[in-house]
Amino acid sequence: MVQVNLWAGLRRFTDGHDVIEVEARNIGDILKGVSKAYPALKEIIDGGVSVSVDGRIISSGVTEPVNQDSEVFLLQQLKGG
Amino acid sequence: MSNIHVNATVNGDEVGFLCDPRETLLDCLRDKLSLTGAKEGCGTGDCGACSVKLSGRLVCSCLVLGAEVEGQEIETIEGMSRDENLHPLQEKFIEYAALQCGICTPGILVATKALLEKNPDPTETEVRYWLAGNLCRCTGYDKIIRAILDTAADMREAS
Amino acid sequence: MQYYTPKSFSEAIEISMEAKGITRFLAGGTDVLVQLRADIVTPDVLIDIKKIPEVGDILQNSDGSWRIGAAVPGAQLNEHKDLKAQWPGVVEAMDLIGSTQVQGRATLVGNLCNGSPAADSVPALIAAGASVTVVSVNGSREVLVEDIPHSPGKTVLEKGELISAVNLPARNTNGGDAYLRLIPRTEMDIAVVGCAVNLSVKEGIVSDARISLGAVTAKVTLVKEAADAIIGTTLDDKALTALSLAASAACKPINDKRGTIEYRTHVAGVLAKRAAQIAYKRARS
Amino acid sequence: MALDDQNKSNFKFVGTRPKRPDGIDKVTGRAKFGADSYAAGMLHGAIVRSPHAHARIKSIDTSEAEALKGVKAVVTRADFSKDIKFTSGKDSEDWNVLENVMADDRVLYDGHALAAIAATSALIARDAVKLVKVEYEILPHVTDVDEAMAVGAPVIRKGAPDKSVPPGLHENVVSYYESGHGDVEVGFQEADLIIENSFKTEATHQGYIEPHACLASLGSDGKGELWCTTQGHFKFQKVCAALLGLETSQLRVTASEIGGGFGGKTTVFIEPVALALSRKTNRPVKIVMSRTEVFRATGPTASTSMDIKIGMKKDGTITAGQGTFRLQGGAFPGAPGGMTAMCAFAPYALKNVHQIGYSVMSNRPKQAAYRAPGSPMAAFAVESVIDALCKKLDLDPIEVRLKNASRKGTKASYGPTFEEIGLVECLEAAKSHSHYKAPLKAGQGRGISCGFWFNFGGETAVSLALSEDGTVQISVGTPDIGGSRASIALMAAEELGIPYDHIRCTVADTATLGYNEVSHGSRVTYATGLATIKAARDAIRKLCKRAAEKWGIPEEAVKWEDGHAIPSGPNAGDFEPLSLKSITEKMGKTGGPIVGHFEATPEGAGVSFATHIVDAEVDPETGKTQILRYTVIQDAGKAIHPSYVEGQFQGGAAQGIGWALNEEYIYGSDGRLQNAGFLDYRIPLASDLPMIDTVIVEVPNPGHPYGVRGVGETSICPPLAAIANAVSQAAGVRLTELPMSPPRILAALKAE
Repeated sequence: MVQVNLWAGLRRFTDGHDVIEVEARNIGDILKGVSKAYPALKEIIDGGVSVSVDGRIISSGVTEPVNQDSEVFLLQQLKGG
Repeated sequence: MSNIHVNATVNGDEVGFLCDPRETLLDCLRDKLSLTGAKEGCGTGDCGACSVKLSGRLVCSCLVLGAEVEGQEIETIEGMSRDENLHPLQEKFIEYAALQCGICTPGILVATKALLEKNPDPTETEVRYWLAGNLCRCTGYDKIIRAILDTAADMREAS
Repeated sequence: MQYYTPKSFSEAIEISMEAKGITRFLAGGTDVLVQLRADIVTPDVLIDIKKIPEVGDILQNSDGSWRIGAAVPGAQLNEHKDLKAQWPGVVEAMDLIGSTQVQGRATLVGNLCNGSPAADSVPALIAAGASVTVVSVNGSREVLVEDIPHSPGKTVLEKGELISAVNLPARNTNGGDAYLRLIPRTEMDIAVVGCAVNLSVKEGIVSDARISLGAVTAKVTLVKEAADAIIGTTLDDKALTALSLAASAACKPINDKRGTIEYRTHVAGVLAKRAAQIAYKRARS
Repeated sequence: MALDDQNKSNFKFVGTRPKRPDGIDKVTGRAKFGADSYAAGMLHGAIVRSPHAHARIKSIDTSEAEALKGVKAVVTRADFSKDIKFTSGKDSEDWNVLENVMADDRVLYDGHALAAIAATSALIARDAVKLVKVEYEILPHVTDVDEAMAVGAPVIRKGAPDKSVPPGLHENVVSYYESGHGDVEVGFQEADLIIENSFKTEATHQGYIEPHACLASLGSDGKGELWCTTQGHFKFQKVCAALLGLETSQLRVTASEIGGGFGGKTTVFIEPVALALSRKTNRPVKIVMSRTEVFRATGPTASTSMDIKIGMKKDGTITAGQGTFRLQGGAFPGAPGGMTAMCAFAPYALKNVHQIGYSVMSNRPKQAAYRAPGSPMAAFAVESVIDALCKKLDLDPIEVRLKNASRKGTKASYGPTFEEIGLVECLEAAKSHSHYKAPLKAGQGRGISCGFWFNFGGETAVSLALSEDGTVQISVGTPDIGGSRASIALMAAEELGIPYDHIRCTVADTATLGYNEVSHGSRVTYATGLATIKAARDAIRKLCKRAAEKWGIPEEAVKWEDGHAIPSGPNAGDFEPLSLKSITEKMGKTGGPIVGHFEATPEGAGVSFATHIVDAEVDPETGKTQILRYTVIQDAGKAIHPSYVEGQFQGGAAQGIGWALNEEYIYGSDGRLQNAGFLDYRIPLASDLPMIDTVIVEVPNPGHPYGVRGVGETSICPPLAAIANAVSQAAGVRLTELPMSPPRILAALKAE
């Protein structure tokens, strides 16, 4: 199981949890897992999020592998100027 | 009023074109003589990207009507290099990375050539104030000023 | 838009008398063409005076006074050694307008006829006591520059009238003039405040002074109280303080995108002090 | 695609300063920018724009305009796709873009497009626009971010807020972000000194000297060509196709040279309009924006209103940092509230941090990215408060930043743990720099600030074709906005072992390569560079295969060194090395053309930190500021072409100087923009600035074979704060609103 850290603004949708556990081997699994666990988050995730895995920010790829002990954070989608 | 027929000399070549009285020299150079080196950055004389020399004077070609240049001499960026060798300023700008996007470069080169013809040994401040009307948004001017001062030194040595 | 290139002032006058709709004379064009492009003013008739003989000349008359043709660009003034030596304030004021490129076209007459209260050369011309030659079907007459502005964007000139030259008086040997302006950058801006000082000095005492402010009143005028504050003084601190208070008192500025009323009023005093000191130094050198 | 197998550190070509491939075209005026293209039978387009900040369109009467000789067609919203539906939040981006390109029933800001005309000349098109009669019903408007959030403010778009917005907020708040860790209240208890302050920054424009321009040709068969100045022609292809109801593949987009973008040319404005006019007239249509249109109706950055509270111990340790960031981004979702909040405290390792970001709508043009969108404003607020704390506690500003600096293993304020980062190295370099030790005169001040921006990969497709004469052509899909064609060719030279001059990098059109993400996010040298290295290695594998076949030995027994295939392992020394040219000369006979490819979404971008030092002087009598000295110190990971890295440092600093001192969008109470031109929108001049010194710090990014970090954007983050700190010290009063124009500084001095 992977520990997925959420930003505080999402606490409203997860009964106050900052961290949720998800069955996942890659980022795609994480996003599907989070949406399944808390359907209210689906729209925000579909609106675009980035995921940080062990300090590296994955802007959009879903095939990136994730280890069970990876540090995983959901982040607002990164764009640039 | 119908179009006005204008005869002039551009970079030493005789040219003739028809223009509406409201069309600027910049419009005529670009759209009638296909000399697109002069650029329109503002159309109001605030950015200098359209700089040309008109009868020896450095001007913004967007602040001159096509009709006004009857019988006059115009020098544009396209006339700055002779045959295949570039003007020393053109060489140095590439060498010093004194340009990035390059939209302001023709205007700055034409303006700087006019400066060095008038004052072959300008100080940094004199170069900066001479070019106050040539806006650049990419470089912060540093490498442009260094390239100009270095070229001026080379040209003084060579002359 | 119809474009004409008269070969004489009389021909120019004739065209402008018969012109229907919006009529503009064209010298440098650095205001006319900007307003044309921005759809502020699209002339129906545009009369280019640059083909008229002598409009491009700078002449010094035998009595030392100067006659500057209506189409003389700022760059040409700046290159004229004697004129610049005698009237540095007037030449500086013109040279500050816009860029090197604008200076290749912009003229004193154009700057005056555009009618902007923030014009740079007009305060300097007024402080210098300059006049202009106005030509019309009734011949020509001399008008002091301070009598030309009417209100923002308007002069007193009537249909069929135009200016053929600017006349600067002879510079007395113990005189000096200066022009300063406040702009947020170092170049290229419209004056938030402008101030011109022209004075004469006898044995360190200011014997005569004319002071004019830009961008702080509906039209550029002479500020008599400011001049009186320094006439008869050695421009000491007391006089300078009185000068800056008088200058600020004469201000009736507006709040706009370039400056506030308080700011313009305060800075007018600061510039008056600084310009007076420069003019004083020039008068004594 | 995890980290690359081996990271190089000793380089032959990378790190040198060769001439840029587009140099001669640009210095001779031959380079073709957006407005420099023409086509037979071409018409000229002009756009009808609203003079009102907010109004309902009751009627558009184009009869008089259409009667004008030379007018060929008029388009309105009806000429665009009807399949694009409005939904809440940013995932209705196509609808937002369409609504911004051409208004439907309401105009939402001064300059909003509502119709367009094609005519036989630019003059006739402009005259015709003035003959279009539009009947408006004026609606109430709001342009200030705080007013737009207040009770009773006019609603810009019902139903726009996305799911992130908590209940109870005004409907103009369309997105909400909150993050942080620890407990700031506990942290504030531990502090010896707490400083709280509020800050505001006005909207600014990227200020590129080249206005938007395009030439479009679209047939009724749905096949089209678009030539335009853009930071991302693949995205323009996708979006234009959607807005006009075309299949993406039927529209080919070619990127011209781009005269500056800085984030403002990452989205479409006039391109769909030109395509629509071309389809309606069956003739090519050229549209070139005027400078006034660029200011009124393209994508300035957001304006902000921010509150910061920081607690610090006497020894300089920051015990707690809290920030609230309110950003308005025009009449559409998209203001980077979240990004601003994420960047605010990123340079600092904090036990207790909490940040909130609001994205708000108002009656202003749709914001677009401007070089690290959100980060410069956050740095202005946070670094100003840190500076104030240092002054009060009499601590050295660099020492305090060093004490609290993020480093490898630091838990970032926005959540994840940092990998290798170079902030400490930048601060150390600043501390030891001669600028930091130089004496100051009276009336002068010195300001320090740190800055941070992300970096990311994004879709990238590159092809690297070898020629029979042994030279190499690289086709990339990322417009060159920072000198990337040179740095890409340098990386290829490093891999292939042939000189830079034998390699040409070209920005190819959308029909040549797979999809490429826009040139933004400082990603080009990172992502396209990495892709080029991979494509070169792909080509090298194919070259080695040809050599192996020629020598009759297994492929694995051939390695590539200094531009030659060399037999190795058991076969070492058996054959003379084969140069690239000797292999490609006969490639037609030995298996056909050799082309290296790379198509993927590289991940593993590394962030870039910076520290700036600024000296400024303030004239106490007029409030006017002069920048005396400027030094940029930034971590590039690995500088591929140092001159162009320096150019990014200097350019970002110069834009920051303009933003801090003079640049702002000025709206009247009528909601109209008052300074839509370079006269009163004052960008820095050559005569305003000193030389800008640069120091390139190189802490390699493990996520790139050569250690590259994207540098293009961070350079604009520190200046706002560094200049504010310098000016506040010089003037002796803390300035909290940008720009710090002379009237504002004088008012602050008088209020002292």
